[in-house]
Amino acid sequence: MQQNAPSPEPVVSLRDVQKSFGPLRVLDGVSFAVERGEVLALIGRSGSGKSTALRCIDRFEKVDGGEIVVCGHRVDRPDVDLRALRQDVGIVFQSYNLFPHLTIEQNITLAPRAVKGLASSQAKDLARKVLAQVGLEEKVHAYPEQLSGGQQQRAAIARSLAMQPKVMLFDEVTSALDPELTAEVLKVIEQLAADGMTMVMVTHEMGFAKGIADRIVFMHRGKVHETGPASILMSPTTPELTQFVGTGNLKS
Amino acid sequence: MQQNAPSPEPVVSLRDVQKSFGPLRVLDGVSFAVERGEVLALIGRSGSGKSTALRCIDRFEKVDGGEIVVCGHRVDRPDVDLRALRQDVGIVFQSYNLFPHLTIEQNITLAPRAVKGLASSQAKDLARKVLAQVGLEEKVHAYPEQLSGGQQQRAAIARSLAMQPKVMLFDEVTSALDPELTAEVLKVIEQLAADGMTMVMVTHEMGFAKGIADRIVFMHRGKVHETGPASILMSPTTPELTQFVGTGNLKS
Amino acid sequence: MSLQLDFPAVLERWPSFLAGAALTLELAFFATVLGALIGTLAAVGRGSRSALIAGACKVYVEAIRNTPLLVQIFLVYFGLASLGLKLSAFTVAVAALTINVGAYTAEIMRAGFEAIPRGQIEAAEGLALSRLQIYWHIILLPAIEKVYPALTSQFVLLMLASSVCSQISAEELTAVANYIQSDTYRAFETYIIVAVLYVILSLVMRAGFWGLGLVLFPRRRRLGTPL
Amino acid sequence: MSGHLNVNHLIFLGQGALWTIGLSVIALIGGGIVGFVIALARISPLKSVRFASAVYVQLVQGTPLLVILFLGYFGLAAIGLKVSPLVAAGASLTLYVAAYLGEIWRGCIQSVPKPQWEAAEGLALSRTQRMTKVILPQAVRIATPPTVGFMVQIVKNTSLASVVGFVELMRSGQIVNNSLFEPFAIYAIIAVTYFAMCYPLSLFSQRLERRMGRGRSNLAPA
Amino acid sequence: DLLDDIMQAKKIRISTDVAIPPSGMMDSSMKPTGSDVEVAQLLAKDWGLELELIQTTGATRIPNVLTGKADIIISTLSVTPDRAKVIDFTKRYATLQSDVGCLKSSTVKDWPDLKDKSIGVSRGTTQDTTLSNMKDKDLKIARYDDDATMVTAAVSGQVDCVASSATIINQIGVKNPSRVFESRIPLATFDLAIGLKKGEPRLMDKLNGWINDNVKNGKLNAIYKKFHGVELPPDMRS
Ligand SMILES: Nc1ncnc2c1ncn2[C@@H]1O[C@H](COP(=O)(O)OP(=O)(O)OP(=O)(O)O)[C@@H](O)[C@H]1O
Ligand SMILES: Nc1ncnc2c1ncn2[C@@H]1O[C@H](COP(=O)(O)OP(=O)(O)OP(=O)(O)O)[C@@H](O)[C@H]1O
Ligand SMILES: [Mg+2]
Ligand SMILES: [Mg+2]
Repeated sequence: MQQNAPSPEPVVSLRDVQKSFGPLRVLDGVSFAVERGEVLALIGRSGSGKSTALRCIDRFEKVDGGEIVVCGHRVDRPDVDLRALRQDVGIVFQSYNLFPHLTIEQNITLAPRAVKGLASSQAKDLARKVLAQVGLEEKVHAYPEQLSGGQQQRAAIARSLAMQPKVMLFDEVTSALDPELTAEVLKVIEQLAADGMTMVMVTHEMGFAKGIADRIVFMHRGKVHETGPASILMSPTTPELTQFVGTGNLKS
Repeated sequence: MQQNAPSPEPVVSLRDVQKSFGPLRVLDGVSFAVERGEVLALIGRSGSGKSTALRCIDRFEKVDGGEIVVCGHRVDRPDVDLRALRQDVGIVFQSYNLFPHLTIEQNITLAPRAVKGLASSQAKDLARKVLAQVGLEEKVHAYPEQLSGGQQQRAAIARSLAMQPKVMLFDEVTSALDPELTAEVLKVIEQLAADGMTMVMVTHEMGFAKGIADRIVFMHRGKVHETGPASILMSPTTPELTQFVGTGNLKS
Repeated sequence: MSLQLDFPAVLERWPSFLAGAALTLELAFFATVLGALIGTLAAVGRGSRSALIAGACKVYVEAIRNTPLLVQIFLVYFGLASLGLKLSAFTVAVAALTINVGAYTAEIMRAGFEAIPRGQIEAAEGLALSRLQIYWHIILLPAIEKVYPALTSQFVLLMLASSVCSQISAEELTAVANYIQSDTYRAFETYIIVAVLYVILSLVMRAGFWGLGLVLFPRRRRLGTPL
Repeated sequence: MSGHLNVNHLIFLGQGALWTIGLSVIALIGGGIVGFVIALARISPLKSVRFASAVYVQLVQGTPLLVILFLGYFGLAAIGLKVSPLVAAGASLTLYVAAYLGEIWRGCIQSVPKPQWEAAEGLALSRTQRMTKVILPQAVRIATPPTVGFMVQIVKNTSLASVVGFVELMRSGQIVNNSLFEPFAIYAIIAVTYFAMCYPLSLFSQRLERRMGRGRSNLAPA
Repeated sequence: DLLDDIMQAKKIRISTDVAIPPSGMMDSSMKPTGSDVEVAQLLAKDWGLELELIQTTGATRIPNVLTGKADIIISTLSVTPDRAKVIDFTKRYATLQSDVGCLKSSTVKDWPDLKDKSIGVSRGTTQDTTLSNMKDKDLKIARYDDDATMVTAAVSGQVDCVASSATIINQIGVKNPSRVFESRIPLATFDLAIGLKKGEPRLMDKLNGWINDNVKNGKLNAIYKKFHGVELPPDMRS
């Protein structure tokens, strides 16, 4: 894990972000920033707004107020260049969302070819490279349904990596997997962190958050309730985080 | 937890049970017994045949060979009285399978009325009683989708309880829930155990298995690989169980 | 434009149009109710463990779905008469429409049955409910709810298709149109009015089904999910 | 007005059956192309386009095909467009089929799970690229069985083209019956002929459905 | 002007329903024939034109000429004032005697006997209109889309009376010897005329002239007799 000195310009920054679904206020003044090379873990109980915050960063949701800047893109503005933004941001969901009609290789090469105009051979080399990163070289020509859940999730990560994003977002990428498969996916993410990738991850895996995150953001009812280094999980200062970590421990 | 002295007649007993799906041998000579008031935890990695074993007990699967006796019913025989068997056995699945078009009360009263011929008012009293057992009195008139996952799972347990079964089967009832919700469901099951209910549960929650089970059955590739009191989880004797407990710990 | 349209000359026959529209609705109503019944039975029958019942239901569904309604109507109308059975045009029309829409309903309902998650049925089995009780309490209503839009459309289509009943002397909307247009030779005006009336009828039917849905699916009503 | 069913009658019926097939093919191709446009219009990001296409679908689906054919054939002529019966029937059937296929296909496109759309969006694909490379290939698989199923309806519905002067299978049967007055025999022959044309399609659609392992119902004007 | 157009094209397009025997029908080799078809053929021959028969259904006979898809209609059009508001009629080229026909075995003699009997009729024909206007007689009318369906209904036993031309009434017994129908109550005599779009006086004159000639030379009468079995009324046979 690299602890870069905070650069003046964070890769991702949210300032006072507001977001409601109908009458339900889901984000209520959320602010945090992620520096280059930093790994940030978003934790909090179900419904606290973690996924929504993550989705706002890649503009899958439009915010109602506040400011979001990602790699220099003003994401809160209506005129943001979505395709440019998404070339800089990679996102991976809980449900892997590989394209079932394409092989793993085609899944990976699709965007580099269609968006960046890479030649077929270049794109294939790239696919092999990112698949090696996630330990799936031998599955280039398989279809998603031929892979286990953990392998599919790793392939989805590889697909994102192929766009060479400046920051990666992960939304509970292991929660559909059983312990053994979880382990293989977490190993891949650990490696990415070691390689210096900037990452924001929503996770339920407290042990993993402790081990890998440079900083923890604990959300509660649409607000950032506590934030700090991983050590706050050992010595929570608010009763909410205490309770959250407490119940989390049940899953031991 | 009550440790009844083993009675001569176990509530559930499997002897040399064989079950294949096509060419795949899923249960390969499984034997175990559950005494009255005992809590048995079935553990093992994914695909080892835990769910299949559980489903054979309630005859959701027909076995190919061996003998299963449940509360005196010869489940392996083709002429077993299915409806009588299922009045003695309650089963709860990972996906709660509440009936979405019925309120919680209707979900619970349906079987007592339709099967046991209870009058509407009696059935409603019963519903209130079992809902109190799982701490959901205030949700009688809600529809399932208005409940959180944990509440739905508790309602499903209440629905089974309303049939006053002699033994309850649980198949990973918490694995679709997040830690906090898991805790509420486990509390309900703990209470059932304390009340002396005979139970067989498939679970991934090692901590819980340790805490509540009188006996552990570790399955591996369709066979009972190790069996013994909860303490075998601390000091596994076979390499398979050692490895299984090891990876399970990742989820800490 | 080489054609002068004179709507008043045709519209002054509005009582006939109204009577025709009323009969069309009436035909659609009876055929819908009976067809839903027969269709549901046939759908259940197709899942029967008896090969004979399942086969008979399949033959019924396939024979009807693969031949035009008009042919079916003629066969029933003239066939019954040749056998000496003289039924009113209305009865024959309702019977033929019922047989027709029943086959389509059977297919739709079957899809609805199949869309009920396996787990729901297992949960019910685990509660010791009998096969019949499971169908009645667990499968039927949710299945209907799942395919309700398809059923609605099918019954609206049935109403539109009932226009061929004019051929066997049922005085429904198209029959009225044919009469008026040959009596006045004002075909355009007549057919335009009839088209508008059919659109109105189909909207009326959709509204009716929407209202029925509110009654049938109390959960939808309470939770405000759109039908 | 003479005699019994003879070879000439059968040939006449055969010609009618050929017209039925020809009209069906025209309706399917025309309706397929326009229906595709309608399907896209129904999910357009522009509200006005969505609304207009929804109105179109509602109007067409609320009107009997017979009336559409009539208004199409003579309506075009009335506004001064001279068209052959083939063009008029083709155009009317196209409009009709497009409304139904458009709706079927819209449903199929929308039934591609939302996360797939989002995943494609997250990879910076443009709207067109998302459609052509990710959504449509999946939608086509879903759409094939109901589309084949709907073809059965097209085949049967071409019988109404007799109103604009086509002597297709149904009309040829009526004409033959008018000179023989053997309704039972003749309509039975017609029923069997339609069945022979439609059942293989139904069977094919069912097989496709089964292979995809999901039960989908297809809408069906009678 | 339509007449010039026709002459220039050397072709006349005549709208005819071939599903209303014996005026329009198919012979056993499935060629159009019938009294109206022969009248059309005669007209085309006399004028030295090629004939294009526009085969229509009952509902589309009129729209075909209104929208210029056919030049004239020869298809058992009876002349009524309502219809004359929409198209122009020539002089009559034939007449149509309509009767109420009943099963030979029935006792029907006059209108009161028709109570509780359903009467088959072709929808929208002048017979239909005439019966429909007899509101005081309390008749049960079953309307079919064309003559053929009506005859089929009578043959198969769906109705025991029909209102139609004598030719068609006689036809029923030929098709089913166990159900012989005969004319019992005379209904009315209608004039049949050629129909054309309004505002074509030159074509109208020429058609009227042609009808006059052919009434005089007996050709129209011959065609009529050949298909209907009876002659035109005396005042049309000079
Ligand atoms: N598209 C939407 N429309 C309406 N409400 C929504 C929508 N998306 C999320 N919500 C609601 O917003 C709240 C926050 O949701 P969010 O998914 O951000 O929570 P979360 O912290 O990710 O929870 P979890 O751990 O369960 O994933 C929840 O109450 C959810 O029901
Ligand atoms: N109905 C079925 N048809 C075919 N194969 C089946 C069926 N049900 C289960 N299997 C197979 O049997 C094996 C054992 O399945 P089972 O569900 O009993 O495992 P499990 O121990 O419960 O695993 P998990 O922890 O993933 O639930 C698996 O390989 C599974 O794919
Ligand atoms: Mg979330
Ligand atoms: Mg399992």
